[in-house]
Amino acid sequence: METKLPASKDLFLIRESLNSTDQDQNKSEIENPKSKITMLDLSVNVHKLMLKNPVMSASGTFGYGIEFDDFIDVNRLGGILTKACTSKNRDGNRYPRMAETPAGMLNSVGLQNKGVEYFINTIYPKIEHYDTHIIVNVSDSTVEGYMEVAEKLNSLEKVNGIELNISCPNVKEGGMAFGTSCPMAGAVTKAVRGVYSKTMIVKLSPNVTNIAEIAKAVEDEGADSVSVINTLLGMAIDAEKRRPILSTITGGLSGPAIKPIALRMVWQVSKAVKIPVIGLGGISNATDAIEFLLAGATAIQVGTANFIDPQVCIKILDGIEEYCNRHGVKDIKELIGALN
Amino acid sequence: METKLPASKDLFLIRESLNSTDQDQNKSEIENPKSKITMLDLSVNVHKLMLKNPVMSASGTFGYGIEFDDFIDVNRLGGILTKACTSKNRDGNRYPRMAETPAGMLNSVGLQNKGVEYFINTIYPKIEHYDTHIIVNVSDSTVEGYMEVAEKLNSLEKVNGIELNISCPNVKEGGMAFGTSCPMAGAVTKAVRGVYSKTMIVKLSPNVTNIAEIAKAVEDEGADSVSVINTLLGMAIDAEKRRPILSTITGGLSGPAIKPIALRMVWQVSKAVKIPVIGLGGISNATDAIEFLLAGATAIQVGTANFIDPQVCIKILDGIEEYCNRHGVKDIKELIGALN
Amino acid sequence: MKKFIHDFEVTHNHHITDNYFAIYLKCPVALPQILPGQFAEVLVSNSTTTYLRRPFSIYDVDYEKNVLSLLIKKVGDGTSALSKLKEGDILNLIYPLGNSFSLPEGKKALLIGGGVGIAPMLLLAKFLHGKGYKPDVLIGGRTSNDIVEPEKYKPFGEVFITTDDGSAGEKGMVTQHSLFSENVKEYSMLYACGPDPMMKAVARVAASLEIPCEISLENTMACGIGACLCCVVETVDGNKTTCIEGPVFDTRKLK
Amino acid sequence: MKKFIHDFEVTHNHHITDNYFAIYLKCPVALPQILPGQFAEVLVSNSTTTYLRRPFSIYDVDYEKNVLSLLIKKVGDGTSALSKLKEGDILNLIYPLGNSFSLPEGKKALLIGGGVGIAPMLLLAKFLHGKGYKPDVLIGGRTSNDIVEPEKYKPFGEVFITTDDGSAGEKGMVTQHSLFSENVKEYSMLYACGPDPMMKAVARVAASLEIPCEISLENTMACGIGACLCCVVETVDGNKTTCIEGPVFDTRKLK
Ligand SMILES: Cc1cc2nc3c(=O)[nH]c(=O)nc-3n(C[C@H](O)[C@H](O)[C@H](O)COP(=O)(O)OP(=O)(O)OC[C@H]3O[C@@H](n4cnc5c(N)ncnc54)[C@H](O)[C@@H]3O)c2cc1C
Ligand SMILES: Cc1cc2nc3c(=O)[nH]c(=O)nc-3n(C[C@H](O)[C@H](O)[C@H](O)COP(=O)(O)OP(=O)(O)OC[C@H]3O[C@@H](n4cnc5c(N)ncnc54)[C@H](O)[C@@H]3O)c2cc1C
Ligand SMILES: Cc1cc2nc3c(=O)[nH]c(=O)nc-3n(C[C@H](O)[C@H](O)[C@H](O)COP(=O)(O)O)c2cc1C
Ligand SMILES: Cc1cc2nc3c(=O)[nH]c(=O)nc-3n(C[C@H](O)[C@H](O)[C@H](O)COP(=O)(O)O)c2cc1C
Ligand code: FES
Ligand code: FES
Repeated sequence: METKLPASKDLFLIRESLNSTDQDQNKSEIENPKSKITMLDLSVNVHKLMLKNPVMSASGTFGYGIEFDDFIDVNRLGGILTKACTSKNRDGNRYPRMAETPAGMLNSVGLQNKGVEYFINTIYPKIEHYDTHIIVNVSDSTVEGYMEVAEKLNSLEKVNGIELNISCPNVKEGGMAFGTSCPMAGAVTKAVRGVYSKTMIVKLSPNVTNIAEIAKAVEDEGADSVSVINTLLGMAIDAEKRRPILSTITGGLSGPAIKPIALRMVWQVSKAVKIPVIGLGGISNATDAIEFLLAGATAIQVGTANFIDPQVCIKILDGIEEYCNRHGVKDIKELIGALN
Repeated sequence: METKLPASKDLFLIRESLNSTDQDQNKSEIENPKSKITMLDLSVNVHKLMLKNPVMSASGTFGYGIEFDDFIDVNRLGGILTKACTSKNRDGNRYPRMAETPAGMLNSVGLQNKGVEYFINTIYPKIEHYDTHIIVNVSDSTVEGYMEVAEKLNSLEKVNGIELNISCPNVKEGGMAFGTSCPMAGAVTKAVRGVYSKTMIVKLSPNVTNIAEIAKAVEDEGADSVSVINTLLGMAIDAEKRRPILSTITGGLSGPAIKPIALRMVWQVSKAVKIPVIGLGGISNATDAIEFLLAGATAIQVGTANFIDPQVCIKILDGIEEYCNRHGVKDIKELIGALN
Repeated sequence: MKKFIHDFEVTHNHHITDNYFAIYLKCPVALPQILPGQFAEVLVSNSTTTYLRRPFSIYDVDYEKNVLSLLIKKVGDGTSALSKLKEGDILNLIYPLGNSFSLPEGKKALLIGGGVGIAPMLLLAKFLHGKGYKPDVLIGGRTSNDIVEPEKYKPFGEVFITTDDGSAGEKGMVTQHSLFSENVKEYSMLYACGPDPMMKAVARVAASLEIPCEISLENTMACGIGACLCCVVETVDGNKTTCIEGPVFDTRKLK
Repeated sequence: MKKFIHDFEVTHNHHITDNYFAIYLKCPVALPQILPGQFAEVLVSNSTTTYLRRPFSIYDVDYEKNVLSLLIKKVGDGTSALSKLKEGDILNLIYPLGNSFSLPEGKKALLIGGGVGIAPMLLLAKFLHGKGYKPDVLIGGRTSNDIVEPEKYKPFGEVFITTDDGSAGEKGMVTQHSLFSENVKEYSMLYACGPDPMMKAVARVAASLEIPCEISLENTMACGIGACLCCVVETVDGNKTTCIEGPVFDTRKLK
């Protein structure tokens, strides 16, 4: 009989099935999680924005926050990304604008909003009381349009950052086109940088061969941070009616379905740039959020999951605290990019 | 009281909720579906390959067909795409090679196979009895490797087509790189065309900014057809262990999650090229298959769904027949690209 | 109106016919007031293929028992999964959502429901009756199998029925019912919910008779709370969200 | 061996402890022969977050009643959803999958299960006992709560227990049980299934004592039928699929 096996070496690749049990045990070790929370630093910095925690709501999925007041204390969030703001009023695309897909959805809202003036005069007064960062998602079809919006927002006291949406797949002109080529992404970033002095985040499109290159292009032109990712271009067909479901034929895919792609892109981008990366795409629970931090994100945004559970942002925040306590993490920043 | 509404015009955009009922009614109208089936032509042509029906199994998800003999009559399929065949033996990547994701999975098998000689001498004799098209998925890391495999397969009597996999995200050299640039995709297509005289399908990568351009590049260099799509590059992380789940960190995303993206790409490619497009990505039932045909695919492949239900290919085939009968379609070719 | 999110307990899942069922749900706290026409967004947690919540009109409310019910037609995976729920199962609802039907000017009103579109009419009939109005209820369906629980409306008003095939009530579409040839002018409001062609037909009749008409739309929804802007309908005053500014709309305002 | 795909009916879902349950499944046709160590790929259709099938060892088989059972530990969404199945529910299985344990050379064999890793040992004990062998069964767990249904093995052999905290049986890991200091050399085979560190420890002991050892691996699987090549394990003879060429492997062959 042979006995060649050295006792010290890993003998074989087998399931490490004790993990879940380890986890259970750790859980029971935390007698009083609340007492530990006070020792936990959840704050993160996205350029000059000091977020009280890394959990923000994603643009277009959280209204202006007000829509969620019945369900959660919006002030607990690290930040709110408002729905898109453009230079002029936009009606958006025609109905139907939505199609459900496996573990996700397609939308083609098309930047419906009443324009930057309306935002400043009518919406801003209703939300400036929030004790959280309000970051306005800036979209348009022309470089001049982006500049106009950014310039006008620059003076709003409670808006200390904008997110340049160069990745919207749902508008005919501009939108995603800006986000799919390095020169164009660089050009719009540079132009807006010229008129906007506070924190400028650029939201990248995943519909590209090499997202790290685009990230570097916008970093070079003055972006303070990048959001990764916007929606993936998709399509849905009604087989019975033999026609596309969306009025625009194609739309943007979001939700858990895209999480593996988003996670990969956050990982690639965070290795390629020095500015902080904000991760999003399918985040639905605290474990997802932790995965994005580990992949290299400094903060995260929750989008489509808000539709399934309007309290999900708070649950994610609580879950992150619980994870940190369970893992002995004292400062959330320890987790950023901390893959073994 | 105002009465401005013209009686003839569509008054408003509302749910057309009668559809499902219409459908039920149609169903009951078919007294004897079997009798109608004889009148239905399900055959499609992919270049010189005449497929008895458009349902094929996707490479890497169906073994060599043999694995499914216990569950279905493999001969009923339009074709079988074998697992990848390379010039030399490949062990593939280390375990773990798989991670479940929302409505999908990541794999990083990495082209494990015993090489083209082994395929010809050992596997081919076991599968040549099949009364369906055997299409060999050809992969490698160098243009010479692709050429070697294709050349050797050219003389196999029962293999009347190959699928050039220029889109595998799971090998360090070659693989996906060939599929993400027009010059490289064109070059490998041209080289293999030089040594392979039967039907040559090129399988495209979805990890690109403009898949239609790549499709045109390979069409120009002699591809007889394109398969759209291979897997999307994704990543999974184990938050508890703080490490990537796959040994290769990233892997290929497949399953229902990617269906909307695949459908969009099939639609874009089929408008851009003249050669037949084979659609795949998340197809799990007959409705999905019909959607791909409507988007412009001449035939379809079923991949990951085989893992959930090893009988799914046959169910899809039966479901397509049922759909055609219900919709009065006499020839499946009527449905190709037939979006209203 | 304040919106709530609660885990309801299924007290009864009443299978009315093969395709229709009414699900009775007990609220863990005192139910807030629910207006006729309002709906709930339901989380379907027992279907592998249903991701988004599903909107359903609130069919009936029993404030004493703290129970509300939904009347549902099986049309796809989500509704099929809901049909399988049993007593004691938990269902998460966001509610009450949307606006509501408005009061008619005169005493008499006609409530028209096509198929499962009848769902919001029960609460409306009850409500109008309670306020001293005289609601008539006209239920249309393809066959007698689509005339669901017509007896429920009897305590609140007179019930009329049409079916496409004449298997129950008068034969034909709702707008072909004899009510429309006779005393239809007595109604000071038409309320309708049902398939698109039916609502269009009712709106057309209302317009030609100059009777105000409110319909309840069933646009596809992602959030139900005004956050996604997916459910919009074009009106003379621009795009409106069906979930917040609807689902009830005055047909004269719709484009 | 021919593989089957069948819709089984749940006859009983036995909740043994908070974390462990045994689910009894009636086959619609006569059960094919099932060998100890084989497993089934189970379709979880009542969880929104479970996409792939889940592999479970076949715990027990009753050919007369045409019922097989699975012993399952709740570790995630799939197993939690399975724990909720009730009598009459349907569960789709692909089975019987994989190879099986081989027969020992001598009469005595030691069957070691850690936690839910005990699952394949019941059929093995029954099988060996039926063929005239003398199986001893050693069950290890973290606490007494992880020693699941030890009485089941009694009819087929002697049962020994260890727990990490000493709450049942001897305190310590399975390889620290007094069996290993005493008559372990009498065993002509060690069989083990359980957590990675446990199987490694058993394999090490087996190697040092020159006793053959077979373990059942639980590599993650996508297909279970040899089609995807995701479940490979490195052996001295190259990569092997755990689902076809395993799950049972001779530890001397593993790298
Ligand atoms: C405000 C509102 C109130 C509603 N009230 C009720 C009610 O009281 N009772 C009831 O049974 N149903 C009601 N509905 C419709 C109900 O929401 C859908 O039938 C349900 O979401 C279908 O889910 P499913 O998963 O079973 O079907 P799916 O698989 O999602 O769809 C099945 C088929 O129905 C079509 N479909 C589903 N929902 C819609 C929609 N909203 N618009 C257009 N087509 C659709 C799909 O295109 C598909 O053809 C209401 C909808 C709204 C918006
Ligand atoms: C051949 C074989 C036989 C098995 N027999 C049994 C059995 O008899 N009884 C039993 O309870 N379990 C058995 N298992 C393990 C069982 O398949 C998993 O526990 C189950 O798939 C978990 O599903 P889930 O959705 O609940 O957990 P998930 O949500 O998928 O996972 C929960 C946690 O467990 C981990 N995990 C789950 N499955 C595996 C795995 N296979 N390898 C490594 N980590 C994993 C995940 O990484 C995660 O941390 C067997 C596995 C195999 C391969
Ligand atoms: C209905 C809807 C509307 C959206 N509108 C915007 C928008 O106006 N601007 C923007 O930058 N992103 C918009 N997005 C994209 C999201 O902010 C987010 O990038 C994307 O949905 C991926 O994240 P998720 O999977 O968590 O939803 C929208 C997404 C959805 C679903
Ligand atoms: C486990 C696995 C192995 C695969 N191996 C190959 C391969 O060898 N060659 C190839 O061209 N595609 C391979 N693919 C990709 C599939 O053929 C298919 O393009 C992809 O999975 C999308 O289709 P699906 O969503 O229907 O699975 C593999 C996919 C999976 C899941
Ligand atoms: S459904 Fe989201 S705004 Fe109405
Ligand atoms: S699980 Fe697919 S080959 Fe083993």
